Amino acid sequence: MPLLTAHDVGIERGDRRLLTGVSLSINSGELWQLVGANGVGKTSLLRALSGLARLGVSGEVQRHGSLLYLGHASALKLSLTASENLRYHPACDVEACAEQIAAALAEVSLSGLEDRPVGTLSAGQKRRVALARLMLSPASLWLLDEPFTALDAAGCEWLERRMREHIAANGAAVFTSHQPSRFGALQRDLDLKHHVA
Amino acid sequence: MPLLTAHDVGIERGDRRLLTGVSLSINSGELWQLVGANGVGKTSLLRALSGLARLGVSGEVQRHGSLLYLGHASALKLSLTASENLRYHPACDVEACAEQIAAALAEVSLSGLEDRPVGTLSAGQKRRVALARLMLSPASLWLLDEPFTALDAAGCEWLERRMREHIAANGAAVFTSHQPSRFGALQRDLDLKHHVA
Amino acid sequence: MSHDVPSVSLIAAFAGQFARHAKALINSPADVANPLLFFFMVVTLFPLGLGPDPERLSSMAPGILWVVALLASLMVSGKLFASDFEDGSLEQLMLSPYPLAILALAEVAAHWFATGALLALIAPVFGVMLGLPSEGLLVLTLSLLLGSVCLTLIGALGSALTVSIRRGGLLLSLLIIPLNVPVLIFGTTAVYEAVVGGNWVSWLALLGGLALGSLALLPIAIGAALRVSVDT
Amino acid sequence: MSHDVPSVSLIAAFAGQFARHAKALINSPADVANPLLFFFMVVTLFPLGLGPDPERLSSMAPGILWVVALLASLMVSGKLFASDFEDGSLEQLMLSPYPLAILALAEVAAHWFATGALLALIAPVFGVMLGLPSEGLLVLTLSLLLGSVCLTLIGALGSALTVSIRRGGLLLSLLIIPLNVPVLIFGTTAVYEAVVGGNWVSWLALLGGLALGSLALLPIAIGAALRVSVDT
Amino acid sequence: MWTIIHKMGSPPWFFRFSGALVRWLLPLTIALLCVGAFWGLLIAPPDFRQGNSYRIIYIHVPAAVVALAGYYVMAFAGAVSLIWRIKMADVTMRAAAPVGAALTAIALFTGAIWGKPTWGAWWVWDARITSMLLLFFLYLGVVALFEAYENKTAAARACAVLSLIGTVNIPIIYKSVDWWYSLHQPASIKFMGESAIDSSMLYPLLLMIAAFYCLFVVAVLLNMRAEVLWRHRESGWIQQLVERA
Ligand code: HEM
Ligand SMILES: Nc1ncnc2c1ncn2[C@@H]1O[C@H](COP(=O)(O)OP(=O)(O)OP(=O)(O)O)[C@@H](O)[C@H]1O
Ligand SMILES: Nc1ncnc2c1ncn2[C@@H]1O[C@H](COP(=O)(O)OP(=O)(O)OP(=O)(O)O)[C@@H](O)[C@H]1O
Ligand SMILES: [Mg+2]
Ligand SMILES: [Mg+2]
Repeated sequence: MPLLTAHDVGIERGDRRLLTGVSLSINSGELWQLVGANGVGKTSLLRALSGLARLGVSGEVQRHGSLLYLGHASALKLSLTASENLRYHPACDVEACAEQIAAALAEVSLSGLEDRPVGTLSAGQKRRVALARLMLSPASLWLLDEPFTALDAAGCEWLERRMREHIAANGAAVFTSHQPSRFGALQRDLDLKHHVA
Repeated sequence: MPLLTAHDVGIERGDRRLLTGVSLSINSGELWQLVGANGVGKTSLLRALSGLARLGVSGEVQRHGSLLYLGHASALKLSLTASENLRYHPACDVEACAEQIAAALAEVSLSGLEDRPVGTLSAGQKRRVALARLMLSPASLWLLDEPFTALDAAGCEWLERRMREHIAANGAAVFTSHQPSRFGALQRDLDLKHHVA
Repeated sequence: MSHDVPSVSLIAAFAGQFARHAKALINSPADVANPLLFFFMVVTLFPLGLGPDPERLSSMAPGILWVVALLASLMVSGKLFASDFEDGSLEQLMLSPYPLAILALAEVAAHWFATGALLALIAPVFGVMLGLPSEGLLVLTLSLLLGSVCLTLIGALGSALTVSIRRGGLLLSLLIIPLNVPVLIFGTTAVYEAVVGGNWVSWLALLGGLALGSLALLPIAIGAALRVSVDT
Repeated sequence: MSHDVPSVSLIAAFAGQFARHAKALINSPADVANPLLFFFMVVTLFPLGLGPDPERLSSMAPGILWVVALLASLMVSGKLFASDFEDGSLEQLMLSPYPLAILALAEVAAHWFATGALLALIAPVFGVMLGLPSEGLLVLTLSLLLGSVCLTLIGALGSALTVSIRRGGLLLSLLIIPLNVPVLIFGTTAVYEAVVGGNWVSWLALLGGLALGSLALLPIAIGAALRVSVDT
Repeated sequence: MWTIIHKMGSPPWFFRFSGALVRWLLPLTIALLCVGAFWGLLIAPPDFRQGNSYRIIYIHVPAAVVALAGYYVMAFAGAVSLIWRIKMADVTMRAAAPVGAALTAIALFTGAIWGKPTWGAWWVWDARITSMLLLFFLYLGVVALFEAYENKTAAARACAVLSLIGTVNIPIIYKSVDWWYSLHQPASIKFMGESAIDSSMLYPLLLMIAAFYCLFVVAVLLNMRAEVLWRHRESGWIQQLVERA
């Protein structure tokens, strides 16, 4: 059974039709990139797939299984530390004990910064805290909106590796990015220019 | 005379020394990229060069001539339209008349969206509005913090072209980016890893 | 939303959310002290504005204290969800497998502890400052304790409705204040009655009824409002 | 900062900044109506809290109206620079070749027009509702007109000082309220004196003096505070 | 019942139906208003205490009564829209709010005008007046919330939630304000007591109330038709209408 199916989805924002006739079915082990120019509707589509956007979305979207959505806004409280942010994150289903969180933060090379308020971290460090959730969430479907932004080369490599692992472990992911394709034959593109209304 | 000189600049944030011994002199016609991993201090250095940060900055920075700084926060009022935002921007020294603004917005491919509140634009479209200031400002020195973020391929190309033009017209620019170098021999890198305290 | 069985029980989710917000609120002692100081300072404005006549002040004390409590709640609860909306936490809340109403209630509860409950406990001090007769002090605390439950929940609803609106700040007061009027009336009347030795119990009972009703109805409304706010 | 000659005159820069903020404030009729409605609603709370006795209300009217005006300014001016700080406009302001004090003053002036001045003009309506004798109405408007200049400037200073502090909202009231006390006292006294037929002119003159003093001193303080806030 | 509700939900059907209704109702409203006003203002005898100033009740009371009823219409529409997701219910709610707010404003304004000669004050914190003021705020809240949202579907949802909570609250607000008032002061003047009103004054008043009810319905329907036209300005059936016209 696919993790997510969308049938003939159309998206409308502010009285203007953006996209029509988007159908897709995401199976475990698949990696999809949403491709398109600025403003074509990648973020809007991702939100429709996640179920966050319903008003103005026509067609049918069905989700089977849990999902993890990371949007432009990274759901970090600037006055909490990195580990506190991960500890209480509602998307973080595991009763995340301190060790797991420390391990996740070490994975994203933030050891030593766990106990600093997130507000004092640099742009890339903040993004890494948000991405540490990829280590903690049991969700099988990831929806990631421009996850590579603000990361340096090492960070991008880490993320690429992590996504490959997830796919290999029968997960699935949909992501957007303006950077050149990283995953070669592993990824499938959905070019939204074919669906512009 | 150089547009900006920095002599033995050191940066300290929250009781921690980040960088030491940064000296540089930026002449017109030069293009500098600040290179370094996440958290090394690129944004902090750029703010020190611009004069926004003074506390915790040691050494000497001298600026000659006007500058334009575009940071992570893009100084857009979400409830105003794109043209209103540009119209009243204090960095925008020209008595920007409507035509110039319309032309600038057309340059960044936003014709037709001039009169929509900026809050309803996509991430890349917002960034384009911010970048439209590059068309309006008479400043000779640009300080740009990750200007390529959120732009699609066409947008990146436009920005590259615009920066080349600026350099060719005897301007100068310092920018940060995690993406591979775009300007070949034209640009000079300042790798901050040599200055980590 | 997601069809798997949540791996944490509902109560644990509530508790986690509660703890998270309590932590975020009480990150520094200043955050706890601030609403109290606000209350204190606004209370001191009244003798300055109305003249220092002790008798007059004491007769107005219940009204003043309650109006100020209402305003303090307006300033504080009205922004309950603002930062959650801006930083994207609300989206994550919405995608979690637990009912939004429960999670929102946890947040409101944490908030109530850090502001409403605390304020009720400290209010007698301000009552004494305004010359409220000592018979009224206990009832003042009790009425604020019950009343602030309603005030916080109503404030949260207002916040949920206006959080996605730019410049929603004052619109908020328009939405909230009329709904708060019964709370204000029952609360002040209870204190007045206690001062004159009347039947304050029934007024407190009314206030308790309002609090229970709000607890039953408002979390659902808050959940619905949040869902709309995220989806715009 | 930058050493070239500004290509726009100081006055044009002031006017531009003023226009920008006036525009951002008054984006829709609702934006103008909201502060007035807020004032109106809070005024309504007092009779509900203190009881409807017309005589008592009328004797307290100047105090109530002034305290509410102060609170309204606290809620509104206190956030004067918040959005500018968050969206990065403040950085741009700082880098512009004009004195920060002038640009900040332009912003405060736009703000004052949209809230303080409007509120002063509409205040007599609320005065009538509270039964303020008609001799007091004109002086109420005049005192609020002068006083709101101070209130707005002081609010702006508080906003500039706290804008970079997370959860600075209530800390703000702590800073602002004590500074506002003289304004409150002069303002209410002027209205009381007018009602009893006393010498209100000298109180208004004092208020005018305060307003002029604030206009001269506070913009510089605001500029300095903004500079510190951006550099954190 | 279901079929009617669903038919009501179909814009073309509504447009035709409301057109016919307005065609009948509008003349009726005008007639009622004329007769009522003529009777009330010219024929009915002057009050023995208040002279002619009492005649303002022929506007004041109908406006107040209909404004109150209007809130329930609006809130009911909100409930229907929230539960059954019927688009026309949104439209009804949105159309009713400003009309109700306007009627409330009229009641407040005429009341204030009336208050000056009768009590010597423009405004008194009487229980009913205070509740009316709060009702005005509740209406304004719905109107302002609707205007504040850019996305009108979202606006309708939010307003529906608000007006539902408001509905639960209105009786509580009324009761509490009543208690507040009676507790604080046995009225020095009997403001709006059950003064037995003479039938020669009552009949025109009843006529005016009926007229205001009709006026409310007509105003809401016209408001709704404008909204429907705007929302469906690009759809086929409107184009047909335009061609036929
Ligand atoms: C701004 C001020 C006022 C407001 C908001 C107001 C409000 C109302 C309302 C809501 C009603 C209808 C209530 C109902 O039928 O359930 C009403 C009825 C009435 N009002 Fe007023 N009123 C105001 C001022 C006055 C004044 C100054 C007078 C005259 C002395 C007055 C006399 C009446 C009378 C005689 C009725 C009909 C009484 C009845 O049906 O029981 N009102 N008013
Ligand atoms: N208040 C503070 N206290 C302690 N450290 C701080 C504070 N503010 C910033 N830092 C640290 O300063 C360093 C530099 O931050 P800066 O934003 O300049 O990095 P950057 O090079 O721009 O990184 P990025 O590529 O992620 O944007 C970071 O490691 C950050 O954690
Ligand atoms: N409220 C609105 N009214 C009108 N148009 C809107 C509204 N909100 C968004 N849009 C438009 O919807 C389009 C899609 O936006 P979206 O954020 O999905 O784009 P995107 O593909 O993610 O772009 P980017 O690459 O820049 O992130 C944009 O053109 C935007 O202008
Ligand atoms: Mg996007
Ligand atoms: Mg940076």
